[in-house]
Amino acid sequence: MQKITEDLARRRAAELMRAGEISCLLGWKKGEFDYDVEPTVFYTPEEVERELVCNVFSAANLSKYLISLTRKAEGRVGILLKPCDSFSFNQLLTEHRFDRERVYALGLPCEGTVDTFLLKERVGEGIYSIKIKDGALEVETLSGEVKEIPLSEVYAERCLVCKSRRPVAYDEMLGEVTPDADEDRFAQVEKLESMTAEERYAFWQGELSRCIRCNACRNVCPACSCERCVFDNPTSGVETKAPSEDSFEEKMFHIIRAFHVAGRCTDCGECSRVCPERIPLHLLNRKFIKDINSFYGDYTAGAEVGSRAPLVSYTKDDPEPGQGGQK
Amino acid sequence: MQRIGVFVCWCGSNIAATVDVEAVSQALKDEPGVVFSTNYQYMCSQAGQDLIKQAVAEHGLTGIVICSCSPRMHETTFRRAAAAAGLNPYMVEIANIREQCSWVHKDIALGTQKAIVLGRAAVAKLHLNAPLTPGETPVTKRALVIGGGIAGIQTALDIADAGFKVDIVEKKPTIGGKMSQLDKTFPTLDCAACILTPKMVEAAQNENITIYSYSEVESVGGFVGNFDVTIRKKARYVNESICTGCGLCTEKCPVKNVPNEFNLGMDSRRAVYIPFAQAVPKVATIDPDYCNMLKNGKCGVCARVCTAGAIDYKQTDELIEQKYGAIVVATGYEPIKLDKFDEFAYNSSPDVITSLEFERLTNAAGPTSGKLLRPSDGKHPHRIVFVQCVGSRCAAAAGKGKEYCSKICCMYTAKQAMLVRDKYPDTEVYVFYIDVRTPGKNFDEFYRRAAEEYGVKYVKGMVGKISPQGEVLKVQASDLIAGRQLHIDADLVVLAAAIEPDRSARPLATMLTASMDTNDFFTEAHPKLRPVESPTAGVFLSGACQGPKDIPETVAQAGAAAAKVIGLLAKDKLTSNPCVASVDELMCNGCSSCERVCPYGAISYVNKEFRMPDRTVALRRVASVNPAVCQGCGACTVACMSGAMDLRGFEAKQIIAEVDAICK
Amino acid sequence: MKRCPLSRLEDLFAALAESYKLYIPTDGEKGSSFTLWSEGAEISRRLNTARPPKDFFFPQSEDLMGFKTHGQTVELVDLRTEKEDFALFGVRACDAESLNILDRVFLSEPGDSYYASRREKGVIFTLACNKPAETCFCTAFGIDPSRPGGDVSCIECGEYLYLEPLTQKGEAALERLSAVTEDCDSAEAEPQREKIAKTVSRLPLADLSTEGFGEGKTDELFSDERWAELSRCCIGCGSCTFVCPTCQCYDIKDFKNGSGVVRYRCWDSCMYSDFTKMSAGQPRTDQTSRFRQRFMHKLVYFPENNDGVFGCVGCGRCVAKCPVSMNIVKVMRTLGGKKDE
Amino acid sequence: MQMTDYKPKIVAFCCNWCSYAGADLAGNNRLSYPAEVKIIRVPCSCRVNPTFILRAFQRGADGVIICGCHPGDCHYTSGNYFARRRMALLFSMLDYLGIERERTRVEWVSAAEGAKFAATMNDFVSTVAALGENRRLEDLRCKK
Repeated sequence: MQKITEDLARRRAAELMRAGEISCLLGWKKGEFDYDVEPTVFYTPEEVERELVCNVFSAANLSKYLISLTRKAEGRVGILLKPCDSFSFNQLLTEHRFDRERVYALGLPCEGTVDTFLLKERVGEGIYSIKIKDGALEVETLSGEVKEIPLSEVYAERCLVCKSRRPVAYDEMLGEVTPDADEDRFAQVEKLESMTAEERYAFWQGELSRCIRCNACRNVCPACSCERCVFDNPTSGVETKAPSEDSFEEKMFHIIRAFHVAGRCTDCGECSRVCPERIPLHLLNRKFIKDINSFYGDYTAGAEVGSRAPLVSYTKDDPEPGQGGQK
Repeated sequence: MQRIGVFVCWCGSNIAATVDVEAVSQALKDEPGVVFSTNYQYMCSQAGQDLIKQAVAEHGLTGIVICSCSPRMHETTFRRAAAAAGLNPYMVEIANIREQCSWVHKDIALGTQKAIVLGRAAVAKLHLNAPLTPGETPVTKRALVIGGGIAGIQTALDIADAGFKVDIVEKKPTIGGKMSQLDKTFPTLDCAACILTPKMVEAAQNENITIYSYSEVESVGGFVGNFDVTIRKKARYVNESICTGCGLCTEKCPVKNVPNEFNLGMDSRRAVYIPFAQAVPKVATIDPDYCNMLKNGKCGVCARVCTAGAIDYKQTDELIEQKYGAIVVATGYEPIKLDKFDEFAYNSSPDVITSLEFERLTNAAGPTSGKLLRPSDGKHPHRIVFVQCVGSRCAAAAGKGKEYCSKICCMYTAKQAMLVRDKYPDTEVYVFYIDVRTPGKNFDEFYRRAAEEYGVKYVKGMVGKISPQGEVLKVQASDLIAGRQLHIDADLVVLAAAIEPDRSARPLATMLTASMDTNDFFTEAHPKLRPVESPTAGVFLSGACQGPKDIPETVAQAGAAAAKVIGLLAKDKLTSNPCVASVDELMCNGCSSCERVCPYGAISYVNKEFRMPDRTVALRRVASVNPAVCQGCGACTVACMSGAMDLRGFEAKQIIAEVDAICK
Repeated sequence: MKRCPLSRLEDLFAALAESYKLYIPTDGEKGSSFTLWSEGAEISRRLNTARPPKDFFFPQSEDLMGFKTHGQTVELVDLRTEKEDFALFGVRACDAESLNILDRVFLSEPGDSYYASRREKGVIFTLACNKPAETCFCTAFGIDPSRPGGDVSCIECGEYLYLEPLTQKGEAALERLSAVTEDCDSAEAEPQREKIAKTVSRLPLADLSTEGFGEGKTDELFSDERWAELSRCCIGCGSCTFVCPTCQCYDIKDFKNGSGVVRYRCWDSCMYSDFTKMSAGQPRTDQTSRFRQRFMHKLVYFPENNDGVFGCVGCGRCVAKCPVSMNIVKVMRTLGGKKDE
Repeated sequence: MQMTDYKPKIVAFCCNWCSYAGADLAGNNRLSYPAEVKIIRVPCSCRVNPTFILRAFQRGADGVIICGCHPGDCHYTSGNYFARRRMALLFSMLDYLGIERERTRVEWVSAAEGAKFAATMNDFVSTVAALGENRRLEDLRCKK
């Protein structure tokens, strides 16, 4: 199945490039290891045919690259969009971050991507090679052992609770749309909500105190597309660079970051994927999504282009602050 | 680095009694940048202001902090004093140590400590102040009045009298509005036409006034002093400049059964018509919904009879673009639809009518030539029941009607009842009311005359049900004072229907970015202090579009709106509040968040080429604030993620400095 | 050389903890980290900690000094926090070597007293890597994972942990462990070292070499056009920098706390757009030049100024953590030569 | 458990048109409230950036209150509606992070409600005082 999509993607993208429809393609290629799949820009059809990788390791959301690439590249930019990435794509369009006319989007079906940290934990030692089979990964370890790992055990959390596998933006769909995940997206948030304030504080203190302020979450986030982030701007009054001894600055950073993307975050989960300390940052964003849904009615950022985000909108009978959504 | 002077005011004993002013001025001396600190009995006095001037000169101050009463009290005073001393007036910060300190804290130690903290916050903010200069924009010396009723006409006449050009846009074929449909007016009982039509003629003849009748506002752009308005002049299929208003066409037109809206459908007109004899402009209009020529190309009678050759079946809508400095909204009101009031049988009996219909029935130019006859059989009614508050003062839970009082009904009902009794003494007249509200000059006297001299039977209580039975209307009502049910067989029932804003007001408000209340009345900039201005700069309100009102009030507001417009147009340039939003284009993402929260439409977007940090050039979409329109609320500053949007005078870093100083 | 039965590891830790604040790598749900040893604490099963032991000597942020204002006067406040003697157990060969690299930066004149004092107080027990990972490439920098450095070099072999002091500090530390250790022949651990050598030779990155880098390569590599391609998808975050055991760049900032200023330093990353920003702007204005700076520094500038020593120890953290798989291995493969070429 | 001499630090953001005037009215009517309350004047409640609130807590504030015109009465027509949404979400997030929810509050105070202003401040100060010092969002560097 995945192999079919990859072949199709290689063929179509190369065709489009040869026909001059697109000047380059945002896609993925293999890095150093089998699980190490990196985002890249292809400029020739030969590269595409040889190197394009569309599989369970093609995890990176490519949509944000469109901002800089459409500014630089000639002609139309091709992009491969997983369903969840297509929401980011729309959200960026809503915010006028690139010109739709300059982009040709190839939609990809997706059944989930692998969390490589989970995979490595599951394997327990160095990985020599990986073969992707139907529903499982065949892993050869450095010690020469071969282990079969079911994909369901190493799918990323964001994929298990994926909001929709129905792509919302593409010029052309490669393959069939896959059925939606059925796990509750807000279960983890609800679990935290049910704790006492002390327990929640302890939980977040434990998580956020590991933050090293590498900014990977911010820099990878398609909603964090500011020309210049307030945290990098000495005149903003909130510029910070490092975690302080008592971790206030990380709290500030993560609260403000979550607030800035509130109503704009599509829950793509990239923030948590890239966190070198594995802080579940998506739980902050998802809390805002859950609150927005319950306070102001269901809203999915990026579901449609041009929709009015909840924080730039209001009704006269919105709930009062501090009352948990009670009007 | 700023050189800051601190002036602590005693306000006599108002401050000095609970705040140790000497300690405050001493403590603030140690704040960074403070080079001079003193205290004085009355800083707002001339002597106090002189002290400021002197200190500025002596110490080379770049900014001053006044610890005194509320800035709402004397900010302007001290800004002027600063300007007189050669400082930019915005290099002044005020620490409110009276209303928010000495008057509310009784402990001297605590009060003094808080005053010091507030002073520190002001110093911290002042460090980040920048001199601000009010912006200037030119003013187009022409006003637009939307709506040609008495409100619009009066506003236009007053503006024109001051020597400014003014255009009236009226959606109907004639100006005159609701007042032209009225018979007599309370409390003087002079005839509405007699006082209105001269004004209509005056408007038509005033060379400063242009009337666009049968026209509507299509779009509004721009801002105060510089509105760009497109007016759609609907095709009336008659050349206005040629038509003499002789009326021949309206007599010869073969289509005779068109409901006459001027008489509220109680009689008919032709497909080509002039609404009423004194219409302005007195020009015929062809109704395209009924005209055979326009519908199927067969007829052409009017063109044949028109000796002036004014008929033009090929006429099309015309778009007129015009620039205005000010816009007055005078869109007026309409009686509400009574569909939901089945209990009053309005839809089932022709003899249940609204008060406005009653006006037409008693008007000499009305369908009955002024004779009071029942619509059903043309007989003279001998018992008339007036019902007040039909749809006014309804509980929100009722799901129909309006919660507000329509204000004019008590008086016009008294008028109508009185006139019936005067003209037809044999007629029995009942008025059912919740309360009779008569606040106005000579109003209560008028009502009492109706009840006492003219024998109108006022009954406190509501009509529960009206059932048509044969020739009579069975009125079932309660008399709350006598505490009994009444059953009256009436010949005619008149309902004082609530009034609501004209339906054209809502889309217009959107075009003007003017705000409305939940009832679609335009909101005023301040209910007490700026009652004739909309919050949107340059947009003014005249008449019932802002709330129910009678003719004298409407005319008064019309004049007030005109005075505001004249005040605006008299200026060659507008100076605007410099504390407005400003955008750092290098940081702007062009995401539109700010535009979406701006209540004034002050933000637009432009595509601009930028040299990026990596020395490439990129075309980027960035926000642009119109400082003449921005009112400085700051909603955009928080909507902006990148912090590109800031508010002058209340910049993020200034507020943060205050926070820091307070939490120290 | 000494040895201690693996079954008595707990006793060894207890003995160490008597004289030092002892930190050992322990496993958490989200990765491993050096944590303060307490009774019953188990040593990590993972190869290495998520963050290098660099933090113990050069913490992510540390207060340098403070200024307090009193009226119109300013008082200088010493905010230095002195550390007690501490021991790190289980430091891998790569990370141990990274400290030598940091020493070159912080201990060369004028020395950094904050770093120096911590270095002085800390004793490092290294541990040979019995099970290296696919991301390991320390051998490319001449590091032998079976013979780690530090103050005391340890290796697990069979039923024993073998401990060899490499410094005076190490010898002093070992002396305190006499109750749980015994003398042994240094050849006893050899079989394990051979085993490690064999595993290492089979590692996917075993062929990586520093050929083509080092002193004198500035001109040739700086203007190489392939930097643009290499850095194309770099998102400019600092995760590579902040997990790197050898990155040593920092920024000094003032925190105004209302009553004065806390002057602190914190890690900085050459990947950041505001790195070494000056009044005239940033010296490196695009991500490509920032990316190039990072790797040129490790592979060319650092050796040029440090007797040919490279600024990388091949721990593989950046390889594992980069959100978009841009890393030094890719750079070395693209711009350098392979061992066998 | 509450120290008798403990005085919480309270930052109150007041919109210029309603709440700041309401505070002035409280002053005019000599309605007292604790001196721990320090007011920052902003044009509208919609000017209050969540950053300001976090900044206040960082710097040692124990409670932050935002006062604006009543919904529907905003001088700028819609500012407080936006503020209401922003603060509802922000406060919910702070609660989610385990920050005591009583430390933050939004109150609508009109220019005529001097008494309400004073009562609100009295109540808020005693609520925050009962919670004690803010330890969960402070920056220890502020105490150095």
